[in-house]
Amino acid sequence: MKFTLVVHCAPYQGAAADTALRFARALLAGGHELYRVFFYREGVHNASALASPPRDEHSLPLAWQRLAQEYQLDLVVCVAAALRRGILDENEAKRHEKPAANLASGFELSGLGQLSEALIQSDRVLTFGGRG
Amino acid sequence: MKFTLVVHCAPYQGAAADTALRFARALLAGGHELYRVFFYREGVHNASALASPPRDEHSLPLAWQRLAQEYQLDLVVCVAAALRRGILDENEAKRHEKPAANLASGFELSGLGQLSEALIQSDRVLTFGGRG
Amino acid sequence: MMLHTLNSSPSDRTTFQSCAASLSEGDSLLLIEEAVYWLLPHHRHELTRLPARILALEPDLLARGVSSAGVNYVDDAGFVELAVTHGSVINWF
Amino acid sequence: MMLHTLNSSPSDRTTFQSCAASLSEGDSLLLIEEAVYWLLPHHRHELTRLPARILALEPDLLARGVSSAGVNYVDDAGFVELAVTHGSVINWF
Amino acid sequence: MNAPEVLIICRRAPYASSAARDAIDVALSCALFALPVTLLLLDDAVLQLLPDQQSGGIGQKNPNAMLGVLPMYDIDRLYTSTQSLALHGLEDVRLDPAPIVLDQAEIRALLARHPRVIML
Amino acid sequence: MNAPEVLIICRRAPYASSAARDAIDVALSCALFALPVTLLLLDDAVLQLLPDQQSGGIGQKNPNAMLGVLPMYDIDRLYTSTQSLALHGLEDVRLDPAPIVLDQAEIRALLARHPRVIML
Repeated sequence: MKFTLVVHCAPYQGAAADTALRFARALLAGGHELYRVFFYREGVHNASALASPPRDEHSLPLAWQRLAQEYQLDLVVCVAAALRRGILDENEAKRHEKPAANLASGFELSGLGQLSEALIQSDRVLTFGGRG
Repeated sequence: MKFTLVVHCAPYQGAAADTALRFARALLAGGHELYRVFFYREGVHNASALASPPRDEHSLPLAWQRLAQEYQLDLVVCVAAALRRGILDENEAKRHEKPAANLASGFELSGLGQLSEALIQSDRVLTFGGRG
Repeated sequence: MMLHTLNSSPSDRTTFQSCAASLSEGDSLLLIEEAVYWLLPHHRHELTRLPARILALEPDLLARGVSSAGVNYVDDAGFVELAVTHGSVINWF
Repeated sequence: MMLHTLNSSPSDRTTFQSCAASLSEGDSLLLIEEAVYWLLPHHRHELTRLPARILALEPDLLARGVSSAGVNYVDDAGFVELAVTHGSVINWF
Repeated sequence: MNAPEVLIICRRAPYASSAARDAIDVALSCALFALPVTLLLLDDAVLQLLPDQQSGGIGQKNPNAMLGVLPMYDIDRLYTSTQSLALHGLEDVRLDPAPIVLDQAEIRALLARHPRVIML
Repeated sequence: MNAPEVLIICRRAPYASSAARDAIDVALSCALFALPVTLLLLDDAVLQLLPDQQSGGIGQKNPNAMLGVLPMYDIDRLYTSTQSLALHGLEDVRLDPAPIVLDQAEIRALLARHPRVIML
């Protein structure tokens, strides 16, 4: 079965991003297909290349990256939400004349159309969010 | 009178960071002293050098920077909270072997001791936070 | 048949009430994250009048020290299977 | 004498109740952000039994379309003055 | 593949977070993909419909104005629930744009009709 | 300048956000500055005190363990309210560490004694 997950929460903001990651791992281990993970709102911070948690804490950006490598996942970060919150790829950094990019490899900036398209293509869509 | 403001919320996460900025402007306009603004938890994203909102939206990081320039403010970002959430200065980027720094100029990474010290030095301490 | 998830604590009655009002016979409600506190003895009776089957996510129960006695619980793989076996999913938060 | 601020909507009763229970005679309660919805006619009566003086932040009232009729309100400068004239500040959110 | 009907549920007040604006953006994007979209405002989200919101003083855009233009993009189904109106006592208050008000049974039927739900 | 007494109020459940851990970090930092610290756990924060929290399955640190070591840093005043215990029906449940339980009048007196309050 084809799943799409929408992630609204940043790491540390709430448990939702952790729950989404665990759900993603479980569905892939169960032989299902993860069509897309769409990071929206504060969820864009899951794609930070600069997150540097202490060594004894797990890193959500790293965990997403590893899962994406293992299963060839499509990790899409909403570009409008990301720009507002300071998550940029090389192109956007140049276009907005910013000194650096910080989108982790394995993630891709794209528009809300990627969410709409995933709604058409997927059998199930789950939203992982929290307060605020 | 000497104020310290603690900001727990990211831009867009809630109204709290906007309220804190308006309060800071009003107290400075009223001739009071802003001893320190301490950005903690999701509030560290107020210090992003990469935030690129649309032109017709105001930018909180830019607004803090301008206020800091005008009034020589001490804008301190909790280093432990910032590292976890991917806000790094040049030093921390080097130390954690990250490809870039993204702390906006005018902000400074430092420890929670800066909050404790501000609690001693200030006449009033206000916390601006939200759900989550 | 719909799978509902709820992740907010009993201190957020508004979310609970909207979720509760949306449940139909045959639906399932999976309590995740802070919503496992609905299974504390003080709150649990409010679940009994819901028309849906009530379940909880086991790792979230364990992490929060909430007893699983008398509770239908699933692990992460079970959460996935619930999403597969119900026609759609609504996430309340 | 203490200044309390509250920023959460009436849909969050738990925060309101903790704030309300903490108010002493002579305190002031400033409603900011979503808490200005406590001044909607449906909710306003719950404020009358509080021992504190009730105020609202004007820009937040205006932004949310909540009438200021019969409400003590202050602008941002007034918020600062309240913080100055009360011995301490507690922010409920 | 048939275009599935999409239900967007928003439960947040305006300005509190970006949820109100984001819900509108998702609705517009779905409309561009010719997906039939329904917007359901529950709980604090009914507060988005209060008239006369002047957000200049807080430096933010008023999402209420955007809700009014949704019909131009063929998004003309804007719903709320009796329960949500009762939460804030708005049963007899003029709302703008005026939503279609559903009781609990109708809400359950609406959910059952929509295999794709995005919560905001 | 005298060291002001600091009151740290936390109102959040463990894991929900970083609030529970952050409150402990602020308390420890104040103790390093020789500031007298009191920690008040209200509402969902009393859930931090439930015994037997096994957080391995969600890959997170258990803030409950940290609360237990606060007395080693001279932070021995851990309070909650009767109202918060009643919210979750925990009046007769063993809590670890055991907090001092204050009624509403005592909470108001506690707030009045503390010119510095940090809310988390």
